Amino acid sequence: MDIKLIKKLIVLMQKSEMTEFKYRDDDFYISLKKEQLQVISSVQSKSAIEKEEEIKKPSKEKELIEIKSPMVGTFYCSPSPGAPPYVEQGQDVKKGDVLCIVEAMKVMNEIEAEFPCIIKKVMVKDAQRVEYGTTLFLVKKA
Amino acid sequence: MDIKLIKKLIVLMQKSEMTEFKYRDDDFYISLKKEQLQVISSVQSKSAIEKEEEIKKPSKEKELIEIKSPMVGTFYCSPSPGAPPYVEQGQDVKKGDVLCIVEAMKVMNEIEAEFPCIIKKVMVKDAQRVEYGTTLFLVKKA
Amino acid sequence: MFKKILVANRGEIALRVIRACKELGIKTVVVYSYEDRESIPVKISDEKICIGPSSSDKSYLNIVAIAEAVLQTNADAVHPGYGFLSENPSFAGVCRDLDVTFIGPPIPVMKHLSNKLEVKKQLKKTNIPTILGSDGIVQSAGEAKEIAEKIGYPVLLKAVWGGGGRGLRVIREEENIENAFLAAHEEARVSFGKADIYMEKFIEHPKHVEVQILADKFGNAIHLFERDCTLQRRHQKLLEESPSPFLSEEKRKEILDIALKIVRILNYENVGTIEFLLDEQENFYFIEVNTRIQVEHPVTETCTGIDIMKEQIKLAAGEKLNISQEDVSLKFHSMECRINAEDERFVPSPGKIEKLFIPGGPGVRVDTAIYSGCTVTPYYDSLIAKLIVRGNTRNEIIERMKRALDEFIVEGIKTNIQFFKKLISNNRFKNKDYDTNYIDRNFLK
Amino acid sequence: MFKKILVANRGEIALRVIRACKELGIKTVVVYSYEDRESIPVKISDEKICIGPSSSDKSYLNIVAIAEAVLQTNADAVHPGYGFLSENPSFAGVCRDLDVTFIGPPIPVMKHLSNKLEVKKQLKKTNIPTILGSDGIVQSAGEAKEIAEKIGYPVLLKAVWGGGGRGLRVIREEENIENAFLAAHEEARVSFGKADIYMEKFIEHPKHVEVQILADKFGNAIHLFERDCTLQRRHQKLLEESPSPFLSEEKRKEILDIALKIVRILNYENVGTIEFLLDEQENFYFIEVNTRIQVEHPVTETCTGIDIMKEQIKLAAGEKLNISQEDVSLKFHSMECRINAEDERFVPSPGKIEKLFIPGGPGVRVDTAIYSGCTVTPYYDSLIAKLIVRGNTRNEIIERMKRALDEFIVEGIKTNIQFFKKLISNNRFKNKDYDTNYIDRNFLK
Repeated sequence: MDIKLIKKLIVLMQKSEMTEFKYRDDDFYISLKKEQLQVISSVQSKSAIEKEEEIKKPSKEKELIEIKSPMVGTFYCSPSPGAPPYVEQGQDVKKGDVLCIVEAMKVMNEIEAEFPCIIKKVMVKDAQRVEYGTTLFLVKKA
Repeated sequence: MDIKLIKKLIVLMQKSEMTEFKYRDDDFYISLKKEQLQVISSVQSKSAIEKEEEIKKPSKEKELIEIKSPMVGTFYCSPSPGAPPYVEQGQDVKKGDVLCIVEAMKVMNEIEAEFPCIIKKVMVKDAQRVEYGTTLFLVKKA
Repeated sequence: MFKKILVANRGEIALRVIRACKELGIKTVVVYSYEDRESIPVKISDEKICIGPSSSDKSYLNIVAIAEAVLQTNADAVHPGYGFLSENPSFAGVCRDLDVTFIGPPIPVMKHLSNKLEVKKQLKKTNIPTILGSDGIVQSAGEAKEIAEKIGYPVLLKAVWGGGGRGLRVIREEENIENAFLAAHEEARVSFGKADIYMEKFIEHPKHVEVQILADKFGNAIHLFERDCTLQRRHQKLLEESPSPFLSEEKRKEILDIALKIVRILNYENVGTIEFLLDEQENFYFIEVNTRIQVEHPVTETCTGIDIMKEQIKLAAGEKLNISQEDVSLKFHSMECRINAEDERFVPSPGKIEKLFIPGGPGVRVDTAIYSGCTVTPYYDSLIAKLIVRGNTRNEIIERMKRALDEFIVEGIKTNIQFFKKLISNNRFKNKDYDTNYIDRNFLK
Repeated sequence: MFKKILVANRGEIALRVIRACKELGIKTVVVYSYEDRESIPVKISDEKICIGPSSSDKSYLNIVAIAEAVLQTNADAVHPGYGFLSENPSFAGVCRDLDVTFIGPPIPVMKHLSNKLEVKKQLKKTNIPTILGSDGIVQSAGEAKEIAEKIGYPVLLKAVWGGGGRGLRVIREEENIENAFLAAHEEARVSFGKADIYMEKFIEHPKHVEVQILADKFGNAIHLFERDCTLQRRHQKLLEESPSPFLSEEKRKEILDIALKIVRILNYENVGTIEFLLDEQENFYFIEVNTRIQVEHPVTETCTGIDIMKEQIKLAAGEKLNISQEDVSLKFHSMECRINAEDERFVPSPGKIEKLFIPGGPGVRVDTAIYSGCTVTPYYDSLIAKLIVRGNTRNEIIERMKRALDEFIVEGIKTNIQFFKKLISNNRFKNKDYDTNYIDRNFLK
C-alpha cells in the first residue's frame, strides 16, 4: 500500500468539497468519505464482513486492529481484584492468550487473542461496563 | 493510479454542478460524490432557471432545442381550420415569427419564435391539448 | 354526486381533498405548478395538469389556466382547499359560468361575508354579541379620536377588507391615534387595494374560539363543537385544540347556540367556521365567518370522528345533511401543531429533506405531503405537516403530543418542532395561562 | 409506577413500548442487535445497549445478555413485546430472580396456559364450549382411529406444545389417519421438542374471533370487545377487524361473557386474548389464551380509544384497573393490514428502502419503525408496518383502507400492499364471504 498516495488523497479531499472517494484496481480498493470534519479511510475485504464487524475492525490508524467485546457485561483486566492484569500496553501476546475477562450474569468469560499481536492500547477501564461491540483493545498484528 | 488525473477530476467536479462521479474500465473504477449545493444558490439563479424551464431546454440531442407551451390549452398549427400551418418541418423562421396558437378559455395566444431557428420537428398534433411545459417544437438555432 | 373533482391547490390540503374523493369513489384531477411536478398529490391523483411555473400568480392563482384545465378534463366540481382561490368570489363566478360546482358556500353568501363590517352591523342588530366599535368605516383621524373617546382606550383599527393580521393597529393612548390611523389606512390600501378602516374596542388577554359548522341547502345546520386557536404568532395560528380549555359547560352551550343562530341569519350553506373572541370574564364576541375548509379542520375530525372534507363534498353536491346534532359528540380531546419549515426565529427554511421519520402509533394523525428526498420550496406556504393527536383527557393529549414531537425526525431543513416542545412543556400551557399574544410576548425577541 | 423499563424487542413493537413509556413519563432502555444499531427505537430511547450480533439466538433471544443489560441499567421492569421471549416462562423467571417485573401475567398462569390440552380439559369441566376431541394425549395411531370414529371425520391432529400452525394435520378419511398421526408426531417432536399430539373435530369454514381482556391483580377484569382475525395465510394473521362482521349482537354478548368467565376461572391477570373459533352455525369454541400484547392490539385501541399498551404497563405495576366495563364502547369500526416485506408469492424480500410515503390523514394510524434509507434485514420477521384505519361503518373503513393502500409508496423492496388491494377490492371481502382458509385457497397456487 502506498501510504504517501493515500495521504495525498486525504489532503486533497480535506481541501476539496468532496465527501466521498472510491478507488479500485487490480491490486486494491479504497473508499474515502467525508462527513462534516471527520475523515475516515478503511480498507475492507468483502468476504467475512460480519466476522470482522464482530471481533475486529480497522481503526482510524490503519495498522491498528480493534478487539471488541463479544458480549454485554463488565470488563475486568485481571483474574481477581488486585492481581496483575492479563495484558498491558506494549505486550506481545500469542494466539489463545487470555486478554481479559468479560463478566455477564456472574459468569467470567475469558477473552482470548485470536491471533498473535502486540497490545497498543487498552481502551476500557477495569470494572467498566461494556456492550456487545465495545472496543476493548487496539492491537497490531505480530 | 494517476494522481494528476484525479486532481483534475476533482477540480472539474467542484466547478461543475455534478454531485457524484463514477468511472470504471478494465483497469480501474473511480467514484466521486459532492453534497448538494444549498438552496440559496438556486434561489439566486431562480429567474434564469425559470425562464429556461418555460421556453427552451436542451434535449437529449444536444443541438436541438425544445420550444414548450407557456400555458395549458389547445394547440393549433394554423390560424383557422383548413388554413395552411404557420410553420412546417424544415422551415426557417425568424425571431418574432408566429409558430402556432395555444388557445386557452377562447383566447388565441400566438406563440412566437424567440430566436431565429429551423423547425426540426412538430411534436404535437393540430387541436391537441397541451399542458404548461409540453414540448411543441424541436428546433435548431439558425 | 360528482364524478370528477378538480383540486385547485397543492401540498397537504390537495392530498386531503384527494383522500376524501378516493373514499367517496370520485375521480380527481390535480392542477400543479412545474415546481410541484414530483409531489405526492400529483403522483396519486387520477389525472394531473401542469398549469404554470412555480410562481403562484402564474399557477395556483391563475384563474384562466385552472378554468382551461376544468374544460379539458370535464371535471364537474372544483375544490379550492384553503388559501389561494378559496375565498375568491370571482373564481367561484368563473366556475358557475363553466357550469361546474365551486365547493364552498353560494357566491352571494361568500361575497356578503367578505365585507366584515357589514356582517358585523347586520349581526349586531339581531343581538349577536359583537365587539363595541365604530358602526361603519372611520373616515378620518378626527372621527377615530371621537369614537375612541366614546368606547374608551385601548382601541383597535382594522382593515375592512383585510385578513391574516395585516392592517391591524392597537392604540392605547389618545396621542398616538392620529399617526396610527394614517398608517393603518396606508397599510390597508397597499395590502388589500382598499383603504377602508373601522374601529373596535381592544380586548385585553383574549382567547380565540371558533365553532365548526355544517349546513345543507335545505336549512339543516349542525355544529361540530368548538376549537380553541388562541396560540398564534402574529395572528397566524400555530396550535389548536378541542374542546376549548377556556370554556365552562354553560358558556360552551351558549357559544354553540349563537353560532347556529348566526348560520340561520346568514342563510349559510356548506362548511364554515364562526370565529369568536373570548375575554377574561368569559364574555364572547363574534369576529367573522370563514367560508372555506380550514387548516385546523382535522382537530374537529379527530374529536368527533366526522370526516368534514367528505361532508363538505356531499353538501356541495346538494345532498341533505345526514348527521343530526344528537349524533355529534366529543369522543376525544384533540390537538394540532402546525409544523412549519422555519428556523428558530420563524424565518422560512426551504431545502431538501434528507432524512424523515413521521410520528405514528396510537392517537396520532399526520397530514403531510412531504417525503424523504423531496424539496421544500420557497415559493409557497412554509406549512409542511399537521401533527394531530387525540386522547381521553387534556393531560393525555399533552403527553402524547410531546412524545410525537420527540420522535419526529426532519433533517435537511429547519422546523419549528423544537419550538413546540418548549411551548408545550411550559407549565403555562398545561395550566391554561395564555392568550393570543402569549407567543409574541414570550417567544419572539 | 416503574421508573425505567427495558424493552426486550425490536422494530415497531419496541417503538410501541417506548411510545407508551414516554406518554407515562417512564424512562426506557432498549436492547438491540448490532444489525439494528441505526433503528428508530435505538435512536429515540433514553438508553440503549447492544447485546449481540444480528442472529436472534445471540441477541433478542439471549437471556443472559438481556439479564446483564437489566442489571447494568437498573431497569425495574422488562417489556418483552410479542414473539421472542414474550411467552417464555424461563425468561420471566430470570426477571423475577433479578427482582424486576416481567410485564405479562404471573409466571404460574403463563406456565399453565402454555399447556393447551390441560387448559382445554379444565375449561371443558366448567362448561366453556370447547371443540369435541380426545380428552388427552393421543398415544397411538390406533387410538387416533378409535377417537376419530367416535367424533366423526374430518378431524384435526394438533401438537400440545405447538403454535403458529406447525404440527397441524387435517384428516378427512379413515385410510389416511395412520400416516397422518405418524407425520404429525414427528413434526411436533422436531418443531417443539415434545411429540405430544391431541385430536379435535375439524371445523369446516371457521372464523377466528378473539376477545381482548384487561385484568388487574384485585380481581377486576373487563373486555375491550372482540377482533375478527379470520383472514390468515397458513395460520399467520394478515388482516384483522373489529367489531367482527360475523357476530350477531346476541352472539357477541355471549362470547364476551364467556371470555370474562374464562378470565375468572384461570385467575388471569394483565392483558390477554381469549381466542375462539366460530363455525357456520355461529357456534363458538374456545381455542387458547394468548398471554402477551398482540400484534393486532391497535385494532382494539382504535375502536375503543383505550391505550392497551399503557394499561398493560399500569397493570404490571400493580395498579388497579381504572376503567369500568361501562366506560368501554365501540366508538368506531377499525381494521388492520399487516404490511410485510415479501413478494407476490409471500417470500420475504429484504433490502434497502429507497423511497417511502406512509399513508396519513383522517382515520389512519400506522405503526412502523421503517424510514426511507433504512434496510429491512433478512434476520427477523418480515412485518414492516401495521396500517390501521377507523371509520363509522364497515363500508367506510373498507374505502379508507383502499385509499390508504393506494397512497402507500415503498420502493426498493417488495411488499404485500398489492395483495391487500386485491383482497379488499374483492366482493367476497365486502360481502363477508370468507373463512380462515380463504387466502390459502384463493391466493396461493
